[in-house]
Amino acid sequence: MKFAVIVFPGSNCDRDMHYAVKDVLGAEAEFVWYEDECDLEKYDGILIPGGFSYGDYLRSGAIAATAEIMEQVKEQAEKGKPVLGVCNGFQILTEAGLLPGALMRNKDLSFICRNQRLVVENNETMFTSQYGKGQIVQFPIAHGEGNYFCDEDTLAELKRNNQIVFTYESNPNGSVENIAGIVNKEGNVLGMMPHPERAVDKWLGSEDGIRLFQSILENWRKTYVAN
Amino acid sequence: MLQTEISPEQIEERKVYREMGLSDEEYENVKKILGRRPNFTETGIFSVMWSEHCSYKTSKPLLKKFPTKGPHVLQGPGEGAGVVDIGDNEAVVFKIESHNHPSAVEPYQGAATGVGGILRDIFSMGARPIASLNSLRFGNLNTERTKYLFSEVVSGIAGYGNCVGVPTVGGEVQFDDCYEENPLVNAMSVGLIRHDEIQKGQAKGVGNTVIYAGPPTGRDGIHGATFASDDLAEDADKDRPSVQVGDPFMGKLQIEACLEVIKSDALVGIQDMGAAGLTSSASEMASKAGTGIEMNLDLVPQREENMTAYEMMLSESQERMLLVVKKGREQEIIDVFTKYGLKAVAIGEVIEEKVFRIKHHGEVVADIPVDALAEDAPVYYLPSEEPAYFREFQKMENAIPEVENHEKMLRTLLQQPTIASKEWVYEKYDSMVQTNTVAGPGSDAAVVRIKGRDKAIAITTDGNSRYIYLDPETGGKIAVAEAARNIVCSGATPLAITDGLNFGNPTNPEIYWQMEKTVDGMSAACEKLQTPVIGGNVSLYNQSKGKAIFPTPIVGMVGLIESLEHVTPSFFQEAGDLIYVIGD
Amino acid sequence: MKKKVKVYVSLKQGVLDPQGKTIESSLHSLGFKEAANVRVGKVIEFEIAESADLENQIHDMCKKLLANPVMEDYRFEVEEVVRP
Amino acid sequence: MKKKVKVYVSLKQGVLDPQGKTIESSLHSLGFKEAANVRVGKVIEFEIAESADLENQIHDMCKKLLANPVMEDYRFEVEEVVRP
Ligand SMILES: Nc1ncnc2c1ncn2[C@@H]1O[C@H](COP(=O)(O)OP(=O)(O)O)[C@@H](O)[C@H]1O
Repeated sequence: MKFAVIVFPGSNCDRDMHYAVKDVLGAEAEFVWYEDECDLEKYDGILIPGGFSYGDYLRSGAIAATAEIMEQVKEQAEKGKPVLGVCNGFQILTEAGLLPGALMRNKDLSFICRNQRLVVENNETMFTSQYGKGQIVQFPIAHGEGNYFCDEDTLAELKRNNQIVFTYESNPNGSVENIAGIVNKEGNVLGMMPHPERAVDKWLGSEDGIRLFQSILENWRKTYVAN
Repeated sequence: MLQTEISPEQIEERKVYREMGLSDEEYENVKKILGRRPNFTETGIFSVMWSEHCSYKTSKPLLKKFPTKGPHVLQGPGEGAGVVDIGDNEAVVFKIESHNHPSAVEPYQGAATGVGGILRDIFSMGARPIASLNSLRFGNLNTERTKYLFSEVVSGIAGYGNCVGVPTVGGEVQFDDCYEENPLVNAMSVGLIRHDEIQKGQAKGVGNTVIYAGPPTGRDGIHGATFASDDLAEDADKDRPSVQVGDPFMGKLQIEACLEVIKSDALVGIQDMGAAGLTSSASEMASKAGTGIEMNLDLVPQREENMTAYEMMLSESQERMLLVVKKGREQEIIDVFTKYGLKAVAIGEVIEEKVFRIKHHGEVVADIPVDALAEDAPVYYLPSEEPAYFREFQKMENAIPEVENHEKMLRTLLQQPTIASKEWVYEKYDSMVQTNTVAGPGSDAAVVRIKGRDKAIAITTDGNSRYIYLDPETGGKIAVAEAARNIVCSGATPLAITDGLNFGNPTNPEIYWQMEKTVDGMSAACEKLQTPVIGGNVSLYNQSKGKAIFPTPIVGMVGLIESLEHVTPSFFQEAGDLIYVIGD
Repeated sequence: MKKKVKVYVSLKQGVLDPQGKTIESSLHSLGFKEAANVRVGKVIEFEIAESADLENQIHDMCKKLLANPVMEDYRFEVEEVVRP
Repeated sequence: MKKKVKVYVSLKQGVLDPQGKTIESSLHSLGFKEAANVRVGKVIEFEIAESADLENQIHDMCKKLLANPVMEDYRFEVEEVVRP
């Protein structure tokens, strides 16, 4: 399986994401600079890493979301390929309209970096099949604008479709319903504020993130390799 | 032009140079070097290059006392930052720098640009920054002003550090009345580099091209060396905001572009534009290489209209770099910056004649022997005198306080802002990006692993100014020893230190004595612990209303952990474990 | 002819404004106890050449970039550029 | 009587506005190539009871909290509160 790690000006978890899928998971991964002439078709999965694309100016993720490469990401997402956006990647996905809702400033206005316990609400996605339902996992969070917001209709729809994938055990930032991560209706685009790629090594304090990447790999194998 | 610059005669007659920071003797000296009176721009150039900040003119004699050599030292003081070998053809680059005054004026931007500045020192050596720390001092936390300064400084550090993706892994905060008017903001960064990629800030090779890279130059931060009198420049002050605004987004792009550029053999030398921007970077690069530089200011990207040569030469606009590139290969370098959306333009060349020559609108506006600005800047040996307070203290008996209620005392102690948990601070810092942080803030020393190897480095900043005030020599030893203990506790062998020396006015003999004794103490400890000083920073005149801060040296120490298995956490691990106290 | 455009972006009614809340309580503790319903918005100012469909262009900019319809409303003003 | 106050805070002339610069180049790459001199400011809106020295009070708020005099200018408008 081959991943593209999309790099925008100001991305800063790109190398961490690459390390997690390549060195820890053992999959193939390549950096794709947002302006490169590159056909995303040749990748099996797309990773949009965290950071401060365009300095988080205007609204985090807003400017990156208008980049041409996001059109390609949309096309690939429509084909059903896994797309994962973490932190700033999640913000970019909502700004680009691939996921509903928006990420606002944290309730107490400050950036928060700490280890956070999460609940796996939905383990039937291609990103979470290796976790148990209701399992508690620990991933770091590090964001200033991770306060998930959507209107009531959208929230009802998220629930109806079982799109809420991760919630915070205790809410650090004011997100509606403790939402930490959601998928699109089709289930192949996941956006989340916590960083699974920072929880892949015992030296970093948690290895809980590895299963997320393993889930993607396993589901890809099932779909494309087995048949 | 917006303003009428005054003539060399008027500068002398009205002693305008004094307002720019030159003394009468220094001015005479400038005249002797040039063989004529300096013009306005030249006077400005001399005054910044001969300021304490750039020349270390009063602290140089003291800094010479530090041991600077050791088996691991690949680069001692002199370049942007020092370099220490950690084996496997790898090395760490680190340095500490103060941004005290700017942080007192505008705490958010002052702290943010402090972080930006120290990072540029690291990556201009060719190293990828892998960790930052910060050492902060404020007045009493009960006042509104201190609360404001404290929270803005922390936000500024977070704002810059988080955005550029360098983890802030540790630091310290202390509160004391002596910092009420003079908060201290010292920032340290550490980078990782391969031996063969170490860059020097040198302008070698006559005919090579000088390239300016980064955002355009504005009128930021000129105020420091600017005169105030109205009759000198009409209407100039209002469009010269002294506040330098940092752009961490630009800073991040600059890091990536520079790290890509250093891989090119077209690059000859690179240096950041720090204090006194274009002036100091260009003149130092030439002086170190034994060459000269000629630049045309018409080619310098400018943010504002009608900028004068004086303004451009003294501007401290952030996120700018100066490069020397092999003639004919400029485009390769420019292309890299362009990829990251950064501007890079050729603005001059390396010349044989050892002069610093600046042209603007077709005229030569500065023509100065290069060494006069850098190597041959004045050095002062100031008088030193043991303060009366010190003699008093020495006469006192040791008194051990009697504690009646231990629990109450413990609670009282834990409530002191200086002792209390600093979680409020460090949760605002991304301490984990780059996924190497094995021990982050909250530990005695931070531990950052080296990916792909079974090793890590330990980093700490320490300093207790109260001890140093009471007895600078012993206090100086204690500061280094405390840092070393923190390093050792985390499982590492201490390698070297960087020091940030924050003091009052050195022309006061008692303050100078504090500096002298502190340096003696630190040197002795460094000698003993075999942790040479590979670089640092001096910040003087930290005083107001005649009252100086306590002498506040900050020690930034780095150690090597030879196997990750040696990493030792500083928290209690399990119920039932035994607790030992070592030492007395 | 150049025009000066001011785009005002504010949080939608009903969307919590934590920054406004924080400013409100700071105002209260500074003694301005009466200040209520504090909301914080953005102003994005720029200059642009006059054109027949300038208004449409600005709506376009707002929709594509300057405001996020999920949580924000916008309005704008177009003025003559006055050089000092 | 309640009044509605709108305080506009903007960066001083000459102070670098990295956010404005970044938005400007993004507008350019979206095809709005003519947009120039983009600057970003804040609007702080609130309601407050009418009083004789309201204007002085607002100046006071701005100086103490809402604007940073080292880098920012402010101006304000006072309007009637119109309830929908
Ligand atoms: N300004 C800061 N930035 C980052 N970490 C900090 C800062 N201040 C304190 N810390 C972290 O908090 C912990 C406790 O710091 P401190 O109270 O100064 O205690 P100590 O005397 O043990 O160093 C340390 O691990 C330190 O790294």
